[in-house]
Parts: sequence; C-alpha cells; structure tokens
Amino acid sequence: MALLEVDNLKIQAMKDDGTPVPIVKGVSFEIKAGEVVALIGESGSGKTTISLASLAYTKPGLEFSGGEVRLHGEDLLTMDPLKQRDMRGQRVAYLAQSAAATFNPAITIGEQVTESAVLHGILSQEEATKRAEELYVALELPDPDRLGGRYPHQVSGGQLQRLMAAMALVGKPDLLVLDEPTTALDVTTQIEVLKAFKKVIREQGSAAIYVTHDLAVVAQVADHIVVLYSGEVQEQGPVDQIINHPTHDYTRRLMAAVRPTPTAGMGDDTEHGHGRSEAAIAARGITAGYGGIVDGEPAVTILRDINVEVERGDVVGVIGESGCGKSTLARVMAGLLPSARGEIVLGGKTLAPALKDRDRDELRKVQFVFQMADTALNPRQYIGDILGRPVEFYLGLTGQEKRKRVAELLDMVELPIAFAERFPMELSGGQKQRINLARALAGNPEVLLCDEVTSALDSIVGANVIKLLTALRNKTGVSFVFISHDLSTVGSFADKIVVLYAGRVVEQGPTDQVLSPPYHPYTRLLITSVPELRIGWLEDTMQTREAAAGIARGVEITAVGCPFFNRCPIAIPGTCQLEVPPVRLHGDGHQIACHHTLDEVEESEAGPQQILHGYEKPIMDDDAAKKP
Amino acid sequence: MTKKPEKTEVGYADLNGADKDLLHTALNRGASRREAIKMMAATGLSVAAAGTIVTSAKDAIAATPKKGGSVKMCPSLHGPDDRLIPAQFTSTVDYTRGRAHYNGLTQLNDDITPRPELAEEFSPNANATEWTFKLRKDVTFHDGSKFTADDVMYTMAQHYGDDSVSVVKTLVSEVKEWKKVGPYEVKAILESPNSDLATLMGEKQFKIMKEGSAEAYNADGTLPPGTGPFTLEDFQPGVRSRHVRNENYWREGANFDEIEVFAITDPVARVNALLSDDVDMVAQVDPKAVKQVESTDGAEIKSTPSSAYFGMCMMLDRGPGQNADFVKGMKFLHRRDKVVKSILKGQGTVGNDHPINQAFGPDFCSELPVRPYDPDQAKFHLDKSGITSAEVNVAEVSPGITDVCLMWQRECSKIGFDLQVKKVPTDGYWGAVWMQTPINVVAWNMRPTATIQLDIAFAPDAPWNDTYWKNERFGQLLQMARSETDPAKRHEIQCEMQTLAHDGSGMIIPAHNNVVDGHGSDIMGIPSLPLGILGGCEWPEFAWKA
Amino acid sequence: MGPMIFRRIVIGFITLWVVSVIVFFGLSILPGDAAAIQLGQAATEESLAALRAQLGLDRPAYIRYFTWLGGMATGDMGISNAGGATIASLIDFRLIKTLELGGIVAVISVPLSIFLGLAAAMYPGTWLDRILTFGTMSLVAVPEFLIATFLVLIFAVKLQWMPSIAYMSGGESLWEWLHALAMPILTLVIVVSAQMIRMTRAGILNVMNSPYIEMAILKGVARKRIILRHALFNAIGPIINVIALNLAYLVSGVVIVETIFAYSGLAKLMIDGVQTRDFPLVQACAMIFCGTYVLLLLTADIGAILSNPRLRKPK
Amino acid sequence: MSDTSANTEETGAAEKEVDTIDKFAELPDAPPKKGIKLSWVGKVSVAIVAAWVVVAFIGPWIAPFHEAEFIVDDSYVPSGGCPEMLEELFDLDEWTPDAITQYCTESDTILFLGSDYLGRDTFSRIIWGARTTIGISFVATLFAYFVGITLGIGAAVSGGWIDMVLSRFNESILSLPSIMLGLIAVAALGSTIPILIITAALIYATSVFRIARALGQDIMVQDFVEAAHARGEGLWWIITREVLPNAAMPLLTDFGLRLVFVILFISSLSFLGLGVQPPMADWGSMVRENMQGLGYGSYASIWPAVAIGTLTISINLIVDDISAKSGGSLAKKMV
Repeated sequence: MALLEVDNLKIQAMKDDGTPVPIVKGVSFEIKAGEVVALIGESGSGKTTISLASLAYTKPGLEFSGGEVRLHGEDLLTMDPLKQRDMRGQRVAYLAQSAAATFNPAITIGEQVTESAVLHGILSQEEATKRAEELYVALELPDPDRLGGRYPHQVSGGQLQRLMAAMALVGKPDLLVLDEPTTALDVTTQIEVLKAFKKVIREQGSAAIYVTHDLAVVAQVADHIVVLYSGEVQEQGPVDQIINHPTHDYTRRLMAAVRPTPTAGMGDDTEHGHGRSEAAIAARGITAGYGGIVDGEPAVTILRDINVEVERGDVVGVIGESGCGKSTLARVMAGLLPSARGEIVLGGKTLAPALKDRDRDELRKVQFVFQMADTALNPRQYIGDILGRPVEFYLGLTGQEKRKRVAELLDMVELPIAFAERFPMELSGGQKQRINLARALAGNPEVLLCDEVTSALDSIVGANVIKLLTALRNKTGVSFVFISHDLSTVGSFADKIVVLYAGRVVEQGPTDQVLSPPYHPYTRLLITSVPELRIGWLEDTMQTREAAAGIARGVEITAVGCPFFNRCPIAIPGTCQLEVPPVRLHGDGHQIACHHTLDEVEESEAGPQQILHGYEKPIMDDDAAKKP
Repeated sequence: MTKKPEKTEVGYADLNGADKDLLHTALNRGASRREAIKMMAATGLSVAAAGTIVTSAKDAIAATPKKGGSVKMCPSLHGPDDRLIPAQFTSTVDYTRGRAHYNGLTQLNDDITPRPELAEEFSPNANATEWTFKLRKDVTFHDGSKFTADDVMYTMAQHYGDDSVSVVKTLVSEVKEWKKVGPYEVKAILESPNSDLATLMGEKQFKIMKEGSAEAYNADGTLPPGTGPFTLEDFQPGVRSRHVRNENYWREGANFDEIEVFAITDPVARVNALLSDDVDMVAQVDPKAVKQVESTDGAEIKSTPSSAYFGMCMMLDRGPGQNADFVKGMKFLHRRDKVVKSILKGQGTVGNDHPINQAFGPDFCSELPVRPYDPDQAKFHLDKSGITSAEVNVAEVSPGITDVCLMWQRECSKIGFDLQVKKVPTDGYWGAVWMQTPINVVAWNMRPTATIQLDIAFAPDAPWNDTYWKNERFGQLLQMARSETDPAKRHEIQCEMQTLAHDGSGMIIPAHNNVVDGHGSDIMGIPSLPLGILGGCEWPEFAWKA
Repeated sequence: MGPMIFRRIVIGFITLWVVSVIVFFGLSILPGDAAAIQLGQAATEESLAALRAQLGLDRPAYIRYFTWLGGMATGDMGISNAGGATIASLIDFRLIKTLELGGIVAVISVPLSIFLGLAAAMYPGTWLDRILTFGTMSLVAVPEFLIATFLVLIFAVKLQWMPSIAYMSGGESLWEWLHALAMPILTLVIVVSAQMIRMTRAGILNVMNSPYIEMAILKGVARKRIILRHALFNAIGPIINVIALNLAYLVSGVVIVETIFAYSGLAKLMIDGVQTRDFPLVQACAMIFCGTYVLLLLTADIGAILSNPRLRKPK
Repeated sequence: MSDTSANTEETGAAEKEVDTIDKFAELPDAPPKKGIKLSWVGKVSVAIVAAWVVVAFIGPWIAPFHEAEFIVDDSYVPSGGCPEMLEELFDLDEWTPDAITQYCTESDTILFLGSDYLGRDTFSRIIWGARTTIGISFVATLFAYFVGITLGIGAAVSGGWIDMVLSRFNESILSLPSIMLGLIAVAALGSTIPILIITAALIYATSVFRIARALGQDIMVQDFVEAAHARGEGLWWIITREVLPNAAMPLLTDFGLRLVFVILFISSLSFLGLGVQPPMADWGSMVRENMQGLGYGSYASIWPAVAIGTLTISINLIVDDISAKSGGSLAKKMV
C-alpha cells in the first residue's frame, strides 16, 4: 500500500458573495515510501494547495470540497483536529518556500528546529538538540554546535533554507513536503541546498512531495512527476518518461521554458544598424556604498571602481550572486544612490550623481525597473494612472492623448487595453512585471535599468518577459542594463556580460567570449551551477571541483586583494588576498581580473578533480545507519 | 412638589403647642425622622419645612451634650491656598478651621446677636462712634502663652493700611483706629457711627491671632497658635486638617475628641460620602439631593433659612442696562416661586429684588409686595426699550444659578426676546466677568446685619456695587441705619432702602437660598446661625455625637 | 543601545523645556491672576495690588518664567502663588499618593489585560472573544465618572461594603489601606484594562498572519504555545507601548477619579493649580507628568528592543 | 483572462506550440475586486449609525419637546411619568409604576424617558443632543485627522529638523493631561462650539500624528515611492498620491476610537463645569448633569450614556468589520 494516496481531491475558495471557486479539481496521485514525487506547474496551478492538503491544511479562504488524502490508508481530511495536530510535524513535515519569512524572528533556531519533535514527545529536548546538531552536520552547515543558539536573522538565506530541512527532519517524518525550497536562492547556493536535501532525504529514507516550477531542478531530485495546470493533473509518470518523452502539450511548454545551459554562441550580438560609436550610458570608476562619505570612501563600500560601457541599443547583462552589488550599480546609474567616486556619463554628457540634481529630461532618458513588481506598483492606483503619470510627467500629454499613449504602452507590453481599469493586485505576477516595464518605457527612455526583473517569476512567465524585452529592444532601440543572478537568462539575450563579484568586475566582455574559456574561476562556478535538464546532472557536477568553491562560504567585500580568494579553487595563497588582481585583456573588450595568466586559468580547467563533499562522511545516527 | 410653597418659611418656633407635643412624643417614642416628617407633612406642611422643624425639634428635646467621638466634616472646596490667617479667610473650609482653632472678641447667637467671647464685656458710647472691649484674663494660646490686648491690637492691625491683604478691610473701614487702653482692654474709635461693630467682630475674619504669628507662618509655615476649642494636630493645605480637643480650653469647650476637615469637591460624591456614612457632616448639599438624603436612614439635612442670595446683575452703566425699561421689563420675567420650588427644591425663600429676607427678622420689609411674574408687563417694557436681544454671562457661583438663567431664557423666548446664556468658568469669574460684562450673575453670603447686607453691594460708594446703582438717598438712609438703635425706626429706614433697591437697582434676586448641609442622624446640637454652613461654621465647639 | 538611551534622554529634556514654554503661555492667556482668583469676590484695587506685591506677581511675566527656570535648574521648584507653601511640600505628599494608586492599579490591570487580551486572541470569533471585544468596547465608550459613580452607588451606598471616598487619616494597616482605595482602584482598573485588552488582542492578531505562525500550525504546535511563544514575542513591542501610555495616564490623567473619591493626587493638584493660576505649581506638575511620560516611553522602547532579537543582537 | 493577454505568451515562440496557447493562459493572483462586504453585525451597526445621523438632522422636528423646555417642576421623574401625576404625588417613593399607569395613561405630555434634573424631557434632549454630540465629535475628529495626518506624514516625508521640531512639540502636548489643556483653552477662549471643536481636534491630532508619522515612515521606503522619486516627482505628489492612499486604511481603523475619545473629552470638560453651552443638550454633559439622579434610581444619566454607547460601539464594529480580515483568519486555523 502506498504511503500517501491523494484520491480525487477537490479544494475550493469562497468568493465574498459566497459562490465557490474551484481551485483543485479532482486531483489523484500516490506516493510510495522513500519516493520523491514532484508537483510541477506555474503559479496558480494549485500545486502548493495540493501539497498542503497532505497536512490536512488549507490556506485561509480555501476549503476541502471533496476527495480523500490517505496517509497509511487513514483519511487525514476527516481526522479529528487534535489527531491532525499530532500528525503535523510528526508524520508529515513541511518546508516552506521562503525560509526567511517562515522562521520566527523572535525564537532561537535551535528551539524552532527541535520544537515539533519535543512537543510531539518523540524526543526529549536533549535528544532533539543532539539530533538537530547531527542534521546541521549532515546539511553542511557552519559551526553546528553553536548554530542552535543563534537567531534567524543572524544566518544567511541558503543556511536558513537548509535549517528548514533540519526542522522538518528532526521528527523523522514519514513524508516531507518541500514547497519551492530553492526557487529564491542563487544558483550557486541552490546547488548546495539541492545536494543537501537529496542526501538527507536518501539517508532518512523518508518520502517527499517536491513542489516546483523548475523542471531542471525536478530532474535532479524527483522519482515521479505530476504536471499540474489550474488545479488539474495534465500528465504524470516516472521522471525519465516525463523529462525525456513528454506527451502532453503543457509539459512540453514547461520544457521549452527551461533555461538552456549558457554556452558560447547563444548570446545575441546581431548588429542593430546603429553604430557603436559612443556609449548610451557609461559608468566610469564608480565607487559607491552606504553611510557618510569621507574623501571618496563611503562608510560601507559596496562597489569599487567599476567601469562599464553600454553601447546604443545593446543589452548589457550584469551578473553575480546576491550581495555582489549589481543592484547597487543600477541604483548608482539611476541616481538613486549618488556615487562616492567616479561619474555616470549619458550620451557623452556627465550626469549629476544625485537624482535631485538631474533635470527632468535626463531623468526621462534613464529609467529604472524595479525587481518586485508587487511592491514597485502602487497598490492603490489604477494601471491607467500608473502608466499615465510618467506620460503626463515627461511628455506633458493629457486627456485623450494621454489615454492614447497608455493604450500604446499596454499594447507594447502585449496586455489588453482593458487592464487600464484594474488595480495591480488584480494582475498576475508576469502581467505586473509587464506594467512595470511599460511604466519605464512611458517616457521613451534611452536606457532601461532592469533589476532582476525575471527572478521572481515562474520559468514560463520569465521566459515570456525575456522574449518581450528582446522584442522591445528591436522595436525601440533602447539600451538595456539587465541585472540578474541567473547566467543563463542573461546569456540568452545579452550582447555583453559583466560579471560582478563582491563589488568588483571580475570579468566582462561580449557574451560569446565570456561564456567560452578562458573563464574567470568565478564565472566558471556560475556556469557550472546552472542546473541542466538532465537526470544525474547534480551528482556529476558535485564531482567537479568548482562546486567545492560553492560550499558554505559567505561573500566578503574586501578593500584589498581578490575578493574571490576565499572561495577560489586556484587561489595563490599570499598573493590573491593581498594584491588587487591585474585586468587581463583577451580579444576585443574581454577582460578578466585574475592573478593567473589566462593560459594558467585555461589549463586549470582541465579534467574534473575528486574532492570531499561530505557524502562520504559517516552520519552519527543509528536509524540512518540501519537504513539501506 | 408641595402644594403650599408659600408655607415653606414656617419654622419650629411657629408651631402651635399641640403640634409640638405631638411631634415630641413621636420622636421620644423613637419615631424615625422620616416618619416624623411624613407626620408633619400630613398637616399640610412642605416636606422641606417639615424637615427643618423636625430637626429643630430633635435639637430641642436633645438631652445634654455627650463628650467624645471623632468626626469627619467635608466642605465643598479646598486647595493649596487653604489659609490659617483669618484676615485672608475666603472659603468655608477656612472658616471651619478658624472656628475650631481661634476665638473672636464676640460670638454670634443664632439670631445674629453678639455675645461675649474673648471680650467679656463690650459697649458702644452713646452715638456708637466708640466701642470698648474688656478682654478675658484667663485665656491662653495653645502654645501656653497668655492672651492679652497686644494680640487684639496685632490682629486688628491686619485689617488696615495699604499693604493689608485683609478681605474684610472695607467692612471696618469706618474704624479710625484701635487703642490699647490697658493690658486687657481695647477701644475702637470710629469716624462714623456703627451700632453693629460688636456683631461684626463675631465674623470669621476677625478671629484673634497671637502677636507675630502670621509673619512666622508666612515665613516658614509654623502653625500659628490659637485660643480655640481645638488644637491643630495636622494641616495640609488642599488635603486635610486634624484638630484635637483643647483640654485646657478657657471654658466648657468642645465635645468631640477629634475632628478632621477635608473637602469633597464633587457634589454627588459629597452626598454619597454622607449616605455611605464615610463622613459625619457635609456642607452645601445640592438641593436636588435633599430628597435623597432625607429618604436615607442615618442621614439628615440641616436647612437654615438665610438671607444669602443669588441674582442677575444688569449693570446700569453699560449695555442694555442703561435702558430703564429693559431693566424694569426683565424683573417681571421670573417665576420666583417656581425657582424656589423646582430649582432650589424648596430649600430657599422667594426673593424680591433686594438682598433682605425674613432671616433678618424685624429688619425685613414684609409689607413690600413680591414682584409678580407678568410677561405682559415685561413685554410692554421690553418693546418700549426697543432692545430685542441680550447676553447674560453665567458661572455656577451658587448651585442652581445657571438653571435660573435657563428658566429666565425660556421666559424671554416666550415673549419673543432673545436672551443668550453664556456659561463661563468659575475661576477668574470675579475678576474678568463680574462687574465687567453688561449682564452677569452674583451670589452673596448672608451678612451679620441687614445694614451690612445692603451696604456691601448697594451703597452708592460701595466697591462691590455690582449694578452700578448710585442712589444718594439710599446712601443717606444707610448712615442713619448704622446709628439707629430703635427697632421701629430702624424698620422704617430699612423698608425704604429695600423698596429703593427693589425698584431702582439693576439687580434681579429671584430667591434667597437656605444654608443646606447634611449630617449623620447621630450628630446633635449644630447651631442654626444662618451666616454660613453648619450653623455659621459654629458647630465645632457645640455639636456632639450621640 | 547605550547611545540611543543617551540620545533619548537629551531629547526628553528638550521636550520638558518645550512643555514648560507651552504651560507658561497657556497660563498667561488665562483671565485673572493668582491674586485676583484668591481674593475673588472680595477683591478691591488696593487689596489686589497688595497681594500681587506679596506674591511677586508685579514683576513682568518673562522674568517670573526665567526665575522659575533658573530655580528648576537648581532643583528648586519655588513657592506656590496660592497659599505660599513650597511647591515641594505640596508635591511630595501627593506624588506618593499618585504613585501608590497608579502602582497598584498597574499591578492589577496589566497582567489582567494581557491575560484577557491573549485569551481573546487565542479563540478569535468565539463567544469569549465576542464578549471581551464587545465588553471592552462598551466600557471604553462610557464616561469615567459614570463608571465611578455607579460603582459608588452599588458598593458604597447600597451594599456599604466599601467606602465611597478614598480618604485616609494615616496609620492604616495594609488591609485598611486597600479597603480605602478599593473603589478608585476598581474604577481605574476597569478604565485602563478595557483599553489594554483591546490593544493586546489587536497586537497579537496583527502578527497572526505571518508565515511563521502558519509554519507553527503546520508543525503541529498547539494553540496555546502558538500564542504565547510564537505570536506574543513578536507582538510585545506595540503592546508594551500601549501599556506605557496607559501608565502615563494613570499618573497624569486621573483627575476625575481623584475628584470623585476625594483622593489628593497630582492630577487634581494640577487642575487646582490652573484654576488658581498657580504658575510654579502647574509647571512643577507639568514637569513631573512630562518626565514620567518620557521615561515610560523610553522604557517601552527599551523593552521592545530587548524583546526583538533583530535589534538586540545585530548580525 | 482575455485572448490578447494569452497571445502574448507566445510572442516569438516556436511554431509547434501555437496550438496550445489559449489553453494555458497566465493565471491572475487575485480576481477583480468587489466592493466591501459587511457581516450582519456590520450591517446592524451601519443601520444604527445611519439612524443616529438621521436623528441628528431631523431631531428638532421629531422631538416631542424643545431641548430647553421645562416640562415638569420635579427632577428625575421616572420613565413614562407626566405632569398630572406630580399634581397629586410629591414624594419619591410614590412614583410607582402603578401610579404612572394610573395618572399618565391618557396624558398628552408623557416623558418617555422621564425628566432630567431640571424637569426637562430626557427623551427630547437625547434627540436634540444627537445633533450637538455627533456634530461636534465628527467635525472635531475629522479635523484632528486632517491636522494629524498632514503634519504626521509631512514630518515622515520631510524628516530632518522639521520632523524633529514637529515631533518634540507633539510629544509635549501628548505628555500633558488632555483635560488640563482643554481647561486652559476653554477657560481662555470660552466654550463656544468652534472653540470646543478646535481644542478637541488639536488635542487628539497629536495621537493621529504619531500613527500617521509611523505609517508614513514605513510607506516611504516602499519601492513604488522610490519609483516616484526616481521619476523626479515632487513632495506634494508623493504625499498625496503615493503615501496617503496607502495610509488611509490603517488610519481609518483608529477613527472609531478617536471619536469616542472626543465625545468623552467634551463630557469630562463638562465635569469641570465647562463643555457645551446650556441649554444645548450634549450627551456627555447630560450624563454628567444628571448623575445626582442615580441616587434616586433615575435613568436620566444612563440614557445618554446608552446613546453614546450605541453610536460609538457601532462605529467601532463597522471599522472592525471593514478591517476584520486582520489576523483572525489564520488564527482560526489553530488547534
């Protein structure tokens, strides 16, 4: 008998006027012990709702309207509430998408991790604490013995995500529910978290529901896949069948949306007719940061003498992990954050560092597109007003003309004119992002600064936004500065890539050259971290030594030396941490900042090298040992 | 609530023998106060009147005072400005403390006639321009020092001179100087005759202080010693004072072992405190609460008819008051009996637009008819005046005054006159509103004599002539009254003065309010001097606890 | 946190100064001065002049303000304009009384309110919650003096269980003391608790939507623990703040209760001061009230910081 | 979801997928919004408030007597009493229900809620009072919000020394007992209705200021405000179009309570002998002036209190209902 049987599950929402809206429309699937089943689909497909049903839980406003969810043959939905409570955390455990939000800021990590196990009387506090520490080790978390005493805000996002796993596993549940556990993470971090999850799941031998929209990720962890769209199962089957021989259209669309692995030649460097004579916008020797500025040095320095040029009509991709300063760069260009040193040049004219000192036309030419459309759009304004304002503000259009322009804009971002009468909250994530873009385009800008515009979106939606951007660029000849932590997205349509690390440019140049050897070691790490839609890819990458660099080391912003030193597999001790690496030129405009000569770098990339990942580490856990 | 309001002024004394006996036997039989009142009311008396009668009856049959017991007494006001210097006494709490702590040269009987206190003898010369006071020799202050003429000289000096802050300066302005005749004899030399000086000396502000004690008090707060029936144990301005019986008092002395005096400013709370038996005596019971108190066992009302009055001042020198017809008309718009009945709840007597009433006995001009409520005449005069609207400034200087004005306002509106009632805060009223705005309100306590009562606010040269009514004839009459000693003649003079005020002044006096206080049924022997709360604040030395 | 506290204290003094200026102007626009009020009806030109001279009111206002300010700086609160007692002697007794009453009310009402507030938040939508919400709302809507008088009529006049006034001759035993204070305590507990219960409930429900609460539910954490361990610790900041404001009210705002129960505390004293135009007295009270207010809010903020690890242990 | 938006999904997509487009449109986060829905409690409350507002407008025409009319000579006549009864009976304990039925059944001047301390009709005065009380408190509260919000948001937006000055001043006012401030203002300027309104408004603006300022500071750091900054918008636009609309709801939830405080504040002024000018009826003051009657078992001071209660509680219930979504929902999931 299967561990969990979801049988014709129906869940509905109640509208204000009391009419029910079906959210999950009769979904059935089952999970065998030790098996990982992936629920995939984009937002609104009901995948999270279904996964929560396995804890007999619905989000407020939703209710079960039919079907059964049987754990060991016992229906959870009709179970007595107190028994449901006991079941939660003890037999079925949940890992939420954003650990940062799901950890209680006021309680120590240790207490939160051990809480459910102790409350359900599975373990005593001592045992629980001990087991938690073992799990920290297994999950390759730094100083396990002291971690428990710290508070959530004191550890990094990647670590929190792994701590969630520990929290879920501490009670040795039969079933784990993982809800998009890696979506919010940098690729480099994602890899570790995936690896850690996979390892512990295998060791604990517990079954799991893995909810995601990312097929590539699924390919790494799942045994069985259920493809969902708007609360209905489109297709389900073993992982290789779905990955390799998808039969259903929707599945194929998901496949299509998966980002290709960044490789040379994927970049879009077609000439756009207009000459590359002078830069649309350029950052010259920018040093910037936060806090009071003392002779060109901010209290907290984020960026250190950055030089970036954006040709007319080009797309420049700025890439790097969170905290590397890529957003800061955009903010400096936009004038939101005045630089401490250096200058921003717009079409040959030097701009005032601070926003308030730039005139309206300069402001119009450089537009900033915020990462989160949800927060970037005023929830209390109609789309029509959100778009109308810049039109009025920059172009001085009013009344009929204004409305006409708004219609144009909506059309430009391929949304129906009717949307003008809607509030942002009545749009989907992707649509909001389009509005966000449209607003930036309203004043016919010359440069668009896009800050992680696709990161928060599902793969399909994200892919569509990228298509839109490409189309817009071709249509309007606007130059883009496209900021992302996702190399493949950037690689897929940027003419030029700038790799930032800890506030420094470690490598930049035309897409092809950046994506082909020689790489800066960090670039290499990024490239190899992008999951491939290939079963077993995770294991393979884990063998290569670049991954070693990824393991649990924070980004450190340093004034001297090469910032990547502490993660670099080929670091030269005594040199790298002390001297700023020289910039080495390779072909036209391709620069790599490294102490090694390019040849050294190139040959260092030869043949993978076996290193320790902790797979081999024995786990101090009897049960784990007993398991096959 | 009574069918015969005009009988409210009947007192215990007026009862015929039969009624008296009836009442006495009932009370001796142990009839509860309420039963007794019912009984009297049945004979057609108003409840209020019956109440007063029963009280006095109880006093009359009350056996000899009992010593002992400690009591709490609550006036309506106190504050950081509580004083121990008689010359600056302004509030009942001061008066009460003063009475317990000090003595005066003379003391007043319930009928407001003086009797010896610290002065064992006092006599005017033939035309009352010179008064001699012979002082007792056996009196000592609480600190043991002997009381002599110097103390009297010292005290009286406080009421003279430009730097004097005495609040009764003007009352004794006609005294040219005080002379120390011997160690135990003083003499007052007057510019103009005053047959009432001895009575005046019984007033609260003229209590005798020990020489130099005022300065000491002002300097470092050393409590001034008194000669009074109680010694001051503890005194916290605005909080409370505790007085213990003075065992080596120079005469029989007080009955209570100890009294505590502190104010409860909220009228409702004050009554509740009495009803819940947390305090023994409360001053100034709101007329509206009288019924409530009387219907509660263990608590009683002491209501003493007095000549204290409240009224509306139409100032004759400004605003509408300059128009004689306006003033005339306004005086006709008052249902005086209704004011007594529904606002004072019977705890008062009808006023006749002059400050004197029955409480002054023979000096009251009973033959002057009470001005009727006559809207037609009022309308006639007001129309003649051509004035159609006016504004009266009201502060609750006496309970019910605002309501009286509201009633007035209604009557005005009925004849199409628009009278606005503007309520203003009590603090600062006397300085900023009274005698400033064209129409305002005033309240006066009863004074020791009809002459003073008339003098203080109606004399042409009086600093407090609050309607600016300057009548020479009235002035002359006052002079005559001061020196007149023959009651019959005096009555004539008084009557003429009262008639003049009744017709001429800008003062509307719809009613005189009784002194209405409350006390536990076990408190006996409270005097009935109408000059202030609880028997003119004379209770400390004479009241006792059964 | 050290520098923050220091900064707040400095700001506190600025606030105190602003208050003194406000009070100064406030009193100077009132009709009549201490002398006029004192002599009242009996005032005459010369007696007024004499008394003004005696009280030093003949000096220009700004001089009086600065002399006061100077005195204050050296800790001398001056002499009462009405009565001539030293302000200190008037204050200290009443300050103690005020603190006694406020203290005991706080001791009762704060735990009570938090308990009931939590109870309501723990079972939202249930009858318990409905009754508490409705009850507190009604009590908030009823004038203080009505509540007080009502209680007096029931417990003092009808049942005669408790005294109708909070008067003490001194030397009471603790029990007598409590008995004498029973009514004002009861009244104030009702008045302030109503407020604090509402706020506690609201504060808790505010954080109840957070993902970590949902997570706790999904971990099978019991209702009680969710509220007490997960929600309360995150909601405590605002709750402490409301408590602080209510305590400040207990010090400065209870004039009505003090009047009805003839309890000589500071609030009534200040009103008397205003009504007698007793500038130094009012100023002194204002300083005390403002000081308490500033201190309480500072304490509240410190409490909030201590209760929030983000602020307590920065990364 | 409309076709146009569906089509967008496919811009430049591979041929083979063209047939699938319409089936898989992007799903919105939320359905188009409906108007506010009220629970039955909310509806009842709205009805009550509406009723009071109507009374406030037409009161003088529907009240049996004028607010200042002296109907009977006696204070605290019980509910249903009438002048006829008082002709016969003058003692409290004779005013029994039987007596009332005996004397007043066919009287044409019945005092439904009895008489007040001056023998005026409590019922009529409550009806007249609705006008005064609701008028004053609403206007004062609105004014308080106007001032508090303008300054509060202003302080939050402009920051720097403006914020410092405003905050200090605000703190100072807050730290002083409101009743004393009221006393000073009214004693100095007189207790006319405009003065009362302004005084109450300014006193309660201080607490609105605190809330508004805090809210403002939160909203100011939102992306959409920064977007407006980046666009080059001026202060005025940012305050009125970006910040205010988003601060409105949280501020509204406080309105009900604030209103109660204003009503209570006016009544506590009447406790010090100030408050609205007589004979004008104001609920708070009516409670105060008739308190003596409690001793007689008269409800003359309870009825106005009830009036205050019904109004303020209803308002709070409405507000709660509108912002009810706060928290309760998840909390109900607790076991």
